[in-house]
Amino acid sequence: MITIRNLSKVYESQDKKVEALKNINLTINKGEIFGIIGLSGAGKSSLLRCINLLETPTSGEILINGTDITKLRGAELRETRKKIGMIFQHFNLLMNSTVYDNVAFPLRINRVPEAEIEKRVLELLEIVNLSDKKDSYPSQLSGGQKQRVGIARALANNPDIILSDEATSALDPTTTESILSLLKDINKKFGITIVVITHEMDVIKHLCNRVAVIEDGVIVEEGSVIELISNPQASTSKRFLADMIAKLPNPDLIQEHNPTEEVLRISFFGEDANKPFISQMVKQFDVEANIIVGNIESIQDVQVGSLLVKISGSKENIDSAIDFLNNHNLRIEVLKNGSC
Amino acid sequence: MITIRNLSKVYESQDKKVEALKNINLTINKGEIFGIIGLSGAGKSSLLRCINLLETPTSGEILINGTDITKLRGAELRETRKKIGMIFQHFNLLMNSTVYDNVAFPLRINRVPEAEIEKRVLELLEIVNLSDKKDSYPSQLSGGQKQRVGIARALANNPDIILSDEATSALDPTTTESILSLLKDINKKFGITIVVITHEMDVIKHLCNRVAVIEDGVIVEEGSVIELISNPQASTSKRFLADMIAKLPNPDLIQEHNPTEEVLRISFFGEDANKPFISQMVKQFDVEANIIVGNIESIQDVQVGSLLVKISGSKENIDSAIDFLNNHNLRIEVLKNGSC
Amino acid sequence: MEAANLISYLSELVDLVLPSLWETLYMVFFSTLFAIILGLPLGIILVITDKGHIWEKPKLNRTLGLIINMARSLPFIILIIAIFPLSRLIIGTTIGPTAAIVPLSIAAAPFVARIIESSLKEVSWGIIEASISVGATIPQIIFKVMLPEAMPSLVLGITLTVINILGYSAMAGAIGGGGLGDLAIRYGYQRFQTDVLIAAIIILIVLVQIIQSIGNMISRKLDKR
Amino acid sequence: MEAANLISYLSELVDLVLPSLWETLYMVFFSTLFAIILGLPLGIILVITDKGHIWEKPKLNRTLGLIINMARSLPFIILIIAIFPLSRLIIGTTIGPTAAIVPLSIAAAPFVARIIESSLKEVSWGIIEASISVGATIPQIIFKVMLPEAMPSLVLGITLTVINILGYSAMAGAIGGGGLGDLAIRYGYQRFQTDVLIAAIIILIVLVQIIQSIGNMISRKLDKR
Amino acid sequence: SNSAKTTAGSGSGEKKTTKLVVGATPVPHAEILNEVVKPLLKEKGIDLEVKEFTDYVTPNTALNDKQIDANFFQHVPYMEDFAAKNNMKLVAAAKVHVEPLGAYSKKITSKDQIKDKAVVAIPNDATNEGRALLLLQKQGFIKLKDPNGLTQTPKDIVENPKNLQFKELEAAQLPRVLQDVDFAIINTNYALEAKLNPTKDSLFIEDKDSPYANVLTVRPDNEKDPAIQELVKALNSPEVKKFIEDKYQGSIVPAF
Ligand SMILES: Nc1ncnc2c1ncn2[C@@H]1O[C@H](COP(=O)(O)OP(=O)(O)OP(=O)(O)O)[C@@H](O)[C@H]1O
Ligand SMILES: Nc1ncnc2c1ncn2[C@@H]1O[C@H](COP(=O)(O)OP(=O)(O)OP(=O)(O)O)[C@@H](O)[C@H]1O
Ligand SMILES: [Mg+2]
Ligand SMILES: [Mg+2]
Repeated sequence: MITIRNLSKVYESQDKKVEALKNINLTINKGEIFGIIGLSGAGKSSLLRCINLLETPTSGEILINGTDITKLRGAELRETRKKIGMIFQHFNLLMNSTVYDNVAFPLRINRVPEAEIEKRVLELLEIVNLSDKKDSYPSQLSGGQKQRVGIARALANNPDIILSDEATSALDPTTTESILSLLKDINKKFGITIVVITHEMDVIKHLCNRVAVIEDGVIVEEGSVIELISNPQASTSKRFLADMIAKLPNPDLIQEHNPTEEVLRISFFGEDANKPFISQMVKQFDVEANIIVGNIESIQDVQVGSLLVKISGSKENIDSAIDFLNNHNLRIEVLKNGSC
Repeated sequence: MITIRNLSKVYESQDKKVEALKNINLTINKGEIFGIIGLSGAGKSSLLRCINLLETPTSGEILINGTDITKLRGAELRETRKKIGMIFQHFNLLMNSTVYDNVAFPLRINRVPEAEIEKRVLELLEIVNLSDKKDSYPSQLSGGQKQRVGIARALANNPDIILSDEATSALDPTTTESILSLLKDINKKFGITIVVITHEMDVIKHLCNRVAVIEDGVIVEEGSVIELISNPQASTSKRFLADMIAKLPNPDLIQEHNPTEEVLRISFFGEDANKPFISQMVKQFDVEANIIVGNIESIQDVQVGSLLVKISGSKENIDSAIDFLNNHNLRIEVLKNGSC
Repeated sequence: MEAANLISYLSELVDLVLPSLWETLYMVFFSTLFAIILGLPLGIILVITDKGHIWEKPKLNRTLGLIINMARSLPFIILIIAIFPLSRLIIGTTIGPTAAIVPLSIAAAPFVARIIESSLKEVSWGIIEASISVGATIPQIIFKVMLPEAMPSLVLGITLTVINILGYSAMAGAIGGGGLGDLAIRYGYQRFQTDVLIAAIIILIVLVQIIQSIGNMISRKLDKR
Repeated sequence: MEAANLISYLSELVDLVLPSLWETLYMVFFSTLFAIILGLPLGIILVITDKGHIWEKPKLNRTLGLIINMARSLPFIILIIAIFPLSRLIIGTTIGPTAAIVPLSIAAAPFVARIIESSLKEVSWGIIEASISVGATIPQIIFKVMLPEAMPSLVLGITLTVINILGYSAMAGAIGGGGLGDLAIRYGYQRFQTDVLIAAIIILIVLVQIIQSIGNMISRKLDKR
Repeated sequence: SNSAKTTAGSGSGEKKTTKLVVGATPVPHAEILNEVVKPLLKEKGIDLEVKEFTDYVTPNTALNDKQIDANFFQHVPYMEDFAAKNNMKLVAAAKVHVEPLGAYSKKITSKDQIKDKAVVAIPNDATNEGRALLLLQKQGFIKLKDPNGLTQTPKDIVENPKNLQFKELEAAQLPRVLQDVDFAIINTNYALEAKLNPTKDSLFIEDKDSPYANVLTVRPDNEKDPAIQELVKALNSPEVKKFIEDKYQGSIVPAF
């Protein structure tokens, strides 16, 4: 378990101070996959780097399994760090070592016997799909390949905690998916805790249990992924979720003063989505419903969605239909010309 | 216009050769936003770097507005390069210069008067939202902030062509969106050609006119974004689009030997999507339809989507409904237990 | 020792040491200046003409390397003689501190070239690529990219050079250059006057310490990485 | 000159030059070795005890810097005398090539320390952070990360040192160290035997050229960036 | 460029001063010039500037190039040898003193105690090395290829019955390494500086009629210059004689 208490981080340069983290309080449970999202420059990397003390906090405590690591020194701190794998935003590979040696590095530091190292490294390279590059040097790799070396290195020591700073943002969807399922797998199998920084909602949706939203050094929202998605509070969260909210592609679709047509945004969450409300509505009220755009997803077994639907029919029927939807506990917005 | 003819690139190191690009032929029209997608290590960066000759092609020609730049030397080559802005995957900023000076750099190279430089740089920093960091050094920036400096630098010279190597992959959705709309804007206003490498389908969908898919150094598919999305051929393309195809979240939803329920995947593209086929089906055949998951998007004003719909009703009605959908020129798959 | 005696003794010592200090400062300053003027372009050319760099010229690179190595092969005293004609041409004389600047500069220049070479080699290639991509000319890449980026390390290298020249300047005594090193040798080594020796050496230590501290400070100030 | 005369002339020249060559190689090899043994740890400690580095120790850093500067302040000939007791202790004598290795090593060690310091400073901090994050100890960071990453530049620095020591070894003649530089000075410079001078210098040039080429080659081989 | 320069004073009534630049090695040459000769010449309206050299080549080249007017550091054999090899015309204007080369030891007290295979340190510069060997020859320890050659080295020894082993060191080092060798041949000036007494401590020493008297060296073109003549006169004056005898206690002998 990682508990962060009153953590602040101020970067001081000659002339000015940057308050990157302001009084952060956060608990990340054991075995949890915890997401951190926020705009560029919000303080995500700073927060993550404080967790293994790469960045010394200006004030505050960081408890890992109850021990305040900001108080640890020397061997104790090193032993703690060995159990925390870190994937860096900028890879930080040994430029004069091969891919193999880069992945073997934490194991060698840990004095693992060479035979065992070989087995583990080859296995990890297999997982990140770089077996054929094992004797290449980082300068001979593509961006994504470098990132994968960094991922393999972070996993090498079988850590209890993995800190991942945009591990997959340089990767294509396929590779991303395989890395994510790998992370999910080891999370399930070994109960390791994973903290990920990401810009990709997909990563949050498919990987994380809980999320913290950081805005300008402050945690503005924290909770389960479903909570966040169903009811985003902070403006950052809303912006991140903007993608998930159906938007009108073309304003012409709303014809003004046409009483026989209406464009609705129907948002739903959880159980509601499992009911065939559209087909029921169509049948009960003799209206036609056309889904213009929309998105219904199953996030961690909960259906979440937002549809933009054009309903046509008589004025009364449309009104009744909207009433019907409203009674189903769906969030309904009637879009007017100009809004979207 | 950029025309690439029979381009090959082989990296040779002491012991082995890597054929990164194999006989690439490609035409990128003036004013077009052209996407390059492919798995990590496929050769995207290599291709992009050949376009401004940062990488010397092993063989082949690269014609920019009819001139084969592989034949250019000295001043001619430099003048051509000045009109090509490049955003690097790894930023490549001057570490000992401030943000301001980094963005001013191409202008100073171009001997633009200092007063003009100031105006332009401040304007660019405004655009990438870094005005407050103008006197910071790259080491004091977050990953995304560095990337934005790189973007501003690439735009500084008002280039005719912009080459972007994953410019937005380190950026959060909001910043990404503002950068993308900036690129789109300048593309529209000044008719500049933009070549983007990306892993994000969103970027492709919202920004690009045409896309090339590169697989292991070979262009396996090339065409308009709509074409690609509606009918992906190569396995890479399919994998990239996997996100857009509705997948069954939970296999339990298909109950075996239940003749009164059927789960369909309905894929549609273009006009079809504008018709209220579901409500028509529901009414005509007395079935209930429940959208389990799905996604309907408007990509460059064309509706594209894939829905997973559970239809319930009598066996005959279901069959008729499926027939009805088939006749509407929709792609229908009936999902059996085990498939998804 | 009586107070009056002590004072006269000290003033004698100062009379001996002070002019030497000036000679040293004079020789070291100008020698460093000229060594950099000569060595900087050589170092730059060594780097940019290397394989895969921005102005690949294998032959020029090898020839220059050879010339630099030749200059570095000569024992300093031989070098002094070898360039007598040059000193005479430039300074009009072959003796005295001014004349000593000629061999000192020429002895230090190839060293400077190598030091600068190794600093410039550390400049990240990605940054050079970025400047190539904006159409920078070779001089622009050198002066606006490579030198500024390598500056912290160049400053340390030049500090190293200054102190090396200070060391070499002790040998300038051979041609009447004078200076603290020569004073130490003449009085301490040849005349066994330990007091002068110690005075000279303390001043040398202070000098070196000051030079190194300034170098470190500037380098740290410039380093924004 | 007649053939027989020429041969006897050449054999005489070889008789003169060959032992000097051996003396030079002997002195340079061992001096470099000991200079590195002494200077490498100093250079490493200078870097890691610096502000913000992995073993921040401002006082140690300053003290070490001072000591290094003091050693670099002494003119070589004074240094030779200053460490006579040490030479006597270690080698049992203060004269001859073996004895010359002591002052040569000690003169070169602080130079090596500075060269190594500036190479190690160029190691990317991100890479050091990565090794901190896997729990590497300070020695592990030094030996498994900093040194291997800086190796190409370290090799160039050591090449520079070897050639510098070669230059200094010419002064080892003062205490009977012999060597090519001394030969050039005594025969070429003092006795006006131009042939010996030229022979010695040609061999020196070839030597320097070989050393530099080997250094460049190794450095390039090791550089995978 | 500057042979004895005559500078007219600004006032018409003032005496003319002439400047002389003389190159010299520190001990005793520069001392003699500075402490005795300079005041003497001042009375004659001659301003003497002493340029110290620690090297034996540059004072001659500087003289030949007319950068200095005279030098005072060498003996006649060296001067002649140097002039011949470098195609120069140098003239010995005045013999001043002899600095006898002597043998010293920390291990033995007389030359009879010199054992077989004894290690002897000798100066490594051409003049002093040759001179040391000639001294050893005169004492009967060795025989040289050329009995009168001035710049020979141990390689030119044809007979070495005691199998002396030679260590060639810089002249100034010799007193310092005495404890590391059996004996050393040391120049008087260095012996003096190291507090060795040539008359008492030496095993053997050159005699006074050594050809190695130190001379004031000038060029043929300024040999007759009145200022130079004054300098010669001053160097051979009784004041200098007394100075040498008082200050150097017999270890340096006046040669006039
Ligand atoms: N300098 C080099 N030497 C040897 N091989 C190289 C070099 N640069 C790239 N490669 C190889 O060429 C192939 C293509 O690399 P490239 O960088 O073009 O990939 P990419 O498509 O940009 O991948 P990514 O999305 O991961 O950045 C890769 O297999 C890579 O390992
Ligand atoms: N070494 C530093 N010195 C000064 N300011 C810094 C330093 N490192 C980071 N900052 C500043 O602290 C703030 C937070 O940076 P951080 O790297 O944590 O952001 P981030 O959320 O990771 O952003 P990104 O998504 O762009 O990587 C930024 O405003 C950044 O400019
Ligand atoms: Mg970050
Ligand atoms: Mg790439």
